[in-house]
Amino acid sequence: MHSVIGLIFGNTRSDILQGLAQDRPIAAVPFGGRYRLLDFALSSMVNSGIRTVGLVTPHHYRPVLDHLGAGKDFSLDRKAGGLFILPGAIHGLIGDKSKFRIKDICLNIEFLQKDFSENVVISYCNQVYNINYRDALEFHNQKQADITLIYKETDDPLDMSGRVILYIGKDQHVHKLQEKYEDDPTEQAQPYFVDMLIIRRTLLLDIIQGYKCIENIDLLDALRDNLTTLKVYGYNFTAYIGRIDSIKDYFDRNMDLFKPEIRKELFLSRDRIHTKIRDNPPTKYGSKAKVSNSLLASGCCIDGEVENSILSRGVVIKPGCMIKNSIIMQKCIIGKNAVLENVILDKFVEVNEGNVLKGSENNPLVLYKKTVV
Amino acid sequence: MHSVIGLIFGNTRSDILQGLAQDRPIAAVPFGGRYRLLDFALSSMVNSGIRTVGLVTPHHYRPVLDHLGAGKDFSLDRKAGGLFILPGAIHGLIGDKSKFRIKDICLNIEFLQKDFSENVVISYCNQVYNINYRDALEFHNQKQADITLIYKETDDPLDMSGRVILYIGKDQHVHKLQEKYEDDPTEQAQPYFVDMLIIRRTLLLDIIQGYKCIENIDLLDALRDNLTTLKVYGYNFTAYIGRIDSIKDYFDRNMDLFKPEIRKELFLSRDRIHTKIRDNPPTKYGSKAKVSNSLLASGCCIDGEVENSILSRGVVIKPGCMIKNSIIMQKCIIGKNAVLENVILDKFVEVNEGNVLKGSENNPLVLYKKTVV
Amino acid sequence: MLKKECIAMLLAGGQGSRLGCLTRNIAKPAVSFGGKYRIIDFSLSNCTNSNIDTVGVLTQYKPFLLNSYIGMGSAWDLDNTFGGVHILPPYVGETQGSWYKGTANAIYQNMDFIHHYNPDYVLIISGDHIYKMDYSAMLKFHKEKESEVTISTVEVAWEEAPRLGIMTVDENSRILKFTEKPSEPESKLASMGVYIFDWSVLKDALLEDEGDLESDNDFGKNVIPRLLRQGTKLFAFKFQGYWRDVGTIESYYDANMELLNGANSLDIFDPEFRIFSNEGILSPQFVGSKARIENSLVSNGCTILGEVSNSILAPGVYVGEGAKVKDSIILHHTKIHENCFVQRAIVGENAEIMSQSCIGVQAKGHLEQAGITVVQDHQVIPQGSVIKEGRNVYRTR
Amino acid sequence: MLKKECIAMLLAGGQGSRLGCLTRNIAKPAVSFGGKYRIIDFSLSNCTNSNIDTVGVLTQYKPFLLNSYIGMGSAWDLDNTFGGVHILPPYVGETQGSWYKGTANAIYQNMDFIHHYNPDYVLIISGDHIYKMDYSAMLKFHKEKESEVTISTVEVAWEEAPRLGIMTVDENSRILKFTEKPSEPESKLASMGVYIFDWSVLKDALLEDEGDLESDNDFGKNVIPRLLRQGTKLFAFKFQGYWRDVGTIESYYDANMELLNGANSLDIFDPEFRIFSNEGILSPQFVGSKARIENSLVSNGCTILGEVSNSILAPGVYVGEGAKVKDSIILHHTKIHENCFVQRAIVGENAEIMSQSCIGVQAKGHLEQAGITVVQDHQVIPQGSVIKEGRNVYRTR
Repeated sequence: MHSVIGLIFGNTRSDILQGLAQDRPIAAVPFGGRYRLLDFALSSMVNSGIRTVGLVTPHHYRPVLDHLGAGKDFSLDRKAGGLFILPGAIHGLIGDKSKFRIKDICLNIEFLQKDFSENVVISYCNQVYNINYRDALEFHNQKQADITLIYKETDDPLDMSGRVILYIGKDQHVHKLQEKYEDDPTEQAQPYFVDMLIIRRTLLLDIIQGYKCIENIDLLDALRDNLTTLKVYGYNFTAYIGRIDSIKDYFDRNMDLFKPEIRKELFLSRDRIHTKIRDNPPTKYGSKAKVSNSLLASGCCIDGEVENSILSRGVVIKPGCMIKNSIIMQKCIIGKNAVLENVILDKFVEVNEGNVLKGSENNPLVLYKKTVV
Repeated sequence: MHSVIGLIFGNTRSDILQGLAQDRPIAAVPFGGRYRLLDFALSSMVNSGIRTVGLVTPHHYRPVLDHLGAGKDFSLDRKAGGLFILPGAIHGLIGDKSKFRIKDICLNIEFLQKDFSENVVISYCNQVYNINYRDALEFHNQKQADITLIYKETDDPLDMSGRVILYIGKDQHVHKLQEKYEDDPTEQAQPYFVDMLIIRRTLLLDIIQGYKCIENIDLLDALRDNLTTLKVYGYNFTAYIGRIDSIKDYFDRNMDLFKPEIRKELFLSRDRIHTKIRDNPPTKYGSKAKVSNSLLASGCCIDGEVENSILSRGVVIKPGCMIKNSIIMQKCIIGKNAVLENVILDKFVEVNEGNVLKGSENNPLVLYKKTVV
Repeated sequence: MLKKECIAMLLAGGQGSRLGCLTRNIAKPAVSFGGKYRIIDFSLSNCTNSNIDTVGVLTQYKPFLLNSYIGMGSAWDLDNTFGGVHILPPYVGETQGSWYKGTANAIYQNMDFIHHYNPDYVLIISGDHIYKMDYSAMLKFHKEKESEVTISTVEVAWEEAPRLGIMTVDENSRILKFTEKPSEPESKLASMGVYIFDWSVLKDALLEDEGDLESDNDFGKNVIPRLLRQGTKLFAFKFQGYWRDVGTIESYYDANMELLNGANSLDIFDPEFRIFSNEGILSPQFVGSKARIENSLVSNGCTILGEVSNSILAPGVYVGEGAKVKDSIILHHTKIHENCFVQRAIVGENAEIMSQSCIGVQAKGHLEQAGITVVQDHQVIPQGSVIKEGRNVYRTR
Repeated sequence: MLKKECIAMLLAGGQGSRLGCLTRNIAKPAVSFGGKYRIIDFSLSNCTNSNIDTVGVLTQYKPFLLNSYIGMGSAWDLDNTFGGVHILPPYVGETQGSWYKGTANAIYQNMDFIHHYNPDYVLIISGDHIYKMDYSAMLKFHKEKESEVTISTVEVAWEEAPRLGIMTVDENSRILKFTEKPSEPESKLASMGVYIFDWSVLKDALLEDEGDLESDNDFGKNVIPRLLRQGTKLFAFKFQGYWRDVGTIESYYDANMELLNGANSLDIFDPEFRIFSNEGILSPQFVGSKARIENSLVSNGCTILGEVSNSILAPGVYVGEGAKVKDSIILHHTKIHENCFVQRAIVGENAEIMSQSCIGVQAKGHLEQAGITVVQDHQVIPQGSVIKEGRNVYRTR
């Protein structure tokens, strides 16, 4: 597996997550009580035996660096290979939907040039999953493919909105890529690209050379231009891939963790999702604690009621609280008798005694970092 | 010593070093065969027992990260404290001479707020030295100073150009700061500030709060404003402090390493200058090698003549070469019978067979990264 | 040559046989404590919090888990370029190998290690006590008193004294008398097994002790009393705070339970004196919709579907639906299946209690180990088993 | 439970007594080689380059330097969350401790460790050979041949054969006969001491060997011949490339010198098969204005003021003005002062040769160890000393 390196695009800043992605790139958005979104993309690569990973980071890179360090927690602090932080270009448009900008790779072309490996696995990081690329790489090698695009199949139009649809012929050959628009109804299952692909390293270098003069072009556009001359294949994944494209998605993907089969696939499989390890004591449940159907990180002190909620490390829930359907990030303090429902609290939020905060399931209430209410 | 944290400003991009600081911040400029300028500031802090260091980095941060990793080689990969990379603000003016911009600290104020320590040692990183702050910290504590400015005394006007002169009264109290201009002759030794200071952490936080709305103000300016109300002391260092403010400085400070007493102070003292360790084989001297008065890193292959020169790791000198008074950075290849004199070659330069490159002592010839001549 | 002011030697060699089946497969310092910790975390974190950056760890009993756990000490911020944590097993020299006999002999065999760092002072600690201590305060006391050997002491209850090293001191804290395990203790001032020696004094004392063929080579039994007889300046440093020897099943159980009762106990939540540990990667804990947890400590990676009260759960523990865990300590990765009932029990690591079992059922008559039931690590208890309180469940080989 | 396909067990326990005073204070695998390396770097780097990420290192002779040097294996990129490098010293079990007897006994005592990873294959290597090898090619051969035990072999000169394990194979590479140190060797095919076993086969073989009271518990002497007799499928993998056993002063000296002569030797400059090592922090080497260095390898931190030819200098070596070092190997941090003359010598670590001394002066008559002079580590040679060639200089205690 050492003939493969990884490349993760973590640099898009995004307005889709309201305040959650304001001071941090999407890669660094906290998820599931103790992870950040990046952990899923990075762990999947590491667990597939990839030992050299480049991470394209944005200008707001401190949260990412703080989380990764030298990659020690991901076994990526290595003399040969390891984790490379690749600063992306500064982009003007926050709302830009492009994911794999050639300009960003171009700035860091040495990372690709210095290596000896055959293939590059490229992934974006707004999705939650725990997959192993070994089989897909084997497929890629057997087909002697130039590019292998990873796809899933579904007939759920929600899953497909904004996705790229693949038209796949016999032998898994991809002959057309097409954007899926939201108002484009479908009645049958269609294969859609899940923002992960395998590409020959030298081909990627050629594409960058050829397209580097064009402002802001996406790798996928370059690929579409050359679809007839390249050997492009599709590989079908059946794994859970939870995409986060809106605050509603963010809330729902967190709530997905209460489904046993999804929790099992993400957290209890043979391959573990790595994350930064921070030393915290165990979580303390007081005599008035009443917790059900919830995920809690360590270091919390729980004295109230918690239901269908996700608590990050160091959260304090005082007696008399009622927390329901909420996501509470690290070190929030919820005062006595406070009531929270359908709420997302970013780090270090304090809710004073007796206050009531309620959002709706379709529109959860979001409180920004360090808010005191 | 755990009640002290460090803060290093490494973010100024500079045009003073011609091409050497073009793609890298001054902190990452290679020096002395195996170091980068940052190593001196950072090692001095680590050797003084400081275990939490914030490094203000510029947008061009890849060379810095590549060098530091998680700070492992500096014993700074720690659970409590450790190395924090602090992205600085994006500055428009490359030529700006400001060193300790309050805006840069302001962006990273959490670093200072989260800590429990009493004092902060602040340093800039365009100087080469190997010092221990313990005595200065002891002095600072004994005086119950708000701020201690580190100074040296000299009557050499070259050393003082562009420096800030301290007017020191009895008891080492500083009562005036004044810029030293180049055309300002002096006849007696004057104490000048060496861009290192110790400041109470809470005071620093107060200053930042007070001045944060002013664009681009320097900490030293803020200090000057409040000199009468603060307890500001001066502490005299006698150590070698080699400043690099021009390409001539850069060349001369490298050549200083051939003075035994300076080499001894920098490299053979009880406190070591740490740097990233890269595995290289020993340097191989062929049967035609003739090397004198030179510093060589490991992994070189030497078959020609080298005199008064500094060679970084992996440099290849083919037979018949004559290298004199030159600084050759990593992985340069010098072809047969080439002649180099008063030359600085950045990384990966290749000089073809028989070519002759000569600069002058006062104006060394600089070849940029990856040049082939 | 560089030198260190003070280095620590951590005695982690003992089996701790009074902990019964908890230490059949691992050394006592590696035994799980307080949910996510292992006993040695406390001594190592104390070193970190005292700015002691060089620690020799002397191991010889089943050291694999302990050695892997400690590694280079990076989990405790103790990995340094010069210094750091070093595991010191017994070894073969030019002639032949010899096992560590007493505590003093273990240090004697590693005098080369100490000499390498050539410190002014040597701190000797053991890896099997639960306490938070800033050793630098003790070192300061040692220097101020111009002491040659300083012993850290704690006041214990009269009934505990006969199990410990007890000393009598004068008004200046100088030690007048030291008796290991006195049948009739003269005071309640007990040694914590924490010593600071001037390195020169230690060196001579170890050489002399080694020459004494009658000696058991133990600090408390031999070295300290001999130094006292010889007029060496020994002082007692009075430690204020929580300290527990967890050498027996009962004391181990009690010290764990004290973590649940806040007062007078160890504050594991204190951000300024953190207890570090070497954690694996685990998901957040999941609490099911029928679960009920009260007055308990629960670690990462646990899945709780049943009821848990007054209990401490280590990382990765599973409690099935309908199961009840009460007043118990469940160690790493142990599974308790549906409808089990577990009371006043210590269940070892990676054990599995199949459904419908009852552990710690009330029994009559004399109860061993205060009625605490212990299940050995990796033990599988078959479905529907009934185990009476005070029993030990382990494999015979 | 996770499992590994193949783990390595690295035998690093021997004293290597034929290396004389080079191994009086450190184990052979920790001896300096080729300037900046230590002998064990080659085996550990081979593991890294073969994607083997779990290595048990068995040590028992003076292991302190070796253990500190290896640490968690991070210098060789071998530190992993699951796997990594583990030092395995002898230990005390429930009954009593036992030292490692033969090579097979050392593995036997750590069967628990292997069982923990439950691999399909176990690679057994030793820490005292100089070679670059991709073990994954050997593993592929093992699987293709459906072999149960595969021994890596190399062709040696006839005169070397009587010191080694020699085998006879059929046209399909199956081993027909194996003789340890045959007085009259039947072939030039020698064992490199590198074995791949099916774990199930190894387990049974070790248990059986342990039951045999006559056995020396050695792979070459006992285990392999017994397996052959029992009809187990043993195959010989033919290794192409440079391999040296550096078990004697002469072979150690020659292997070092071969690094200077390029052809047929080890390429330490190859970027695709790097030899890693655990380096300290040292400055670049300084070459003085009167210095002269030719055909030599010089490491970081050296200061060369005199003349050096055909020599290998480890990190931190000092050669004073007017000193001449010729055909010699100078180990870590050794100082050779003004006007010394050192020829055909191996000078141990941290030694100091005071000025005006001559080491390796021509002598008449029979020369010990091919005329190579050896100075022990930490030895100080007084000013003006004259030491004849072939002598060993060491302290008696």
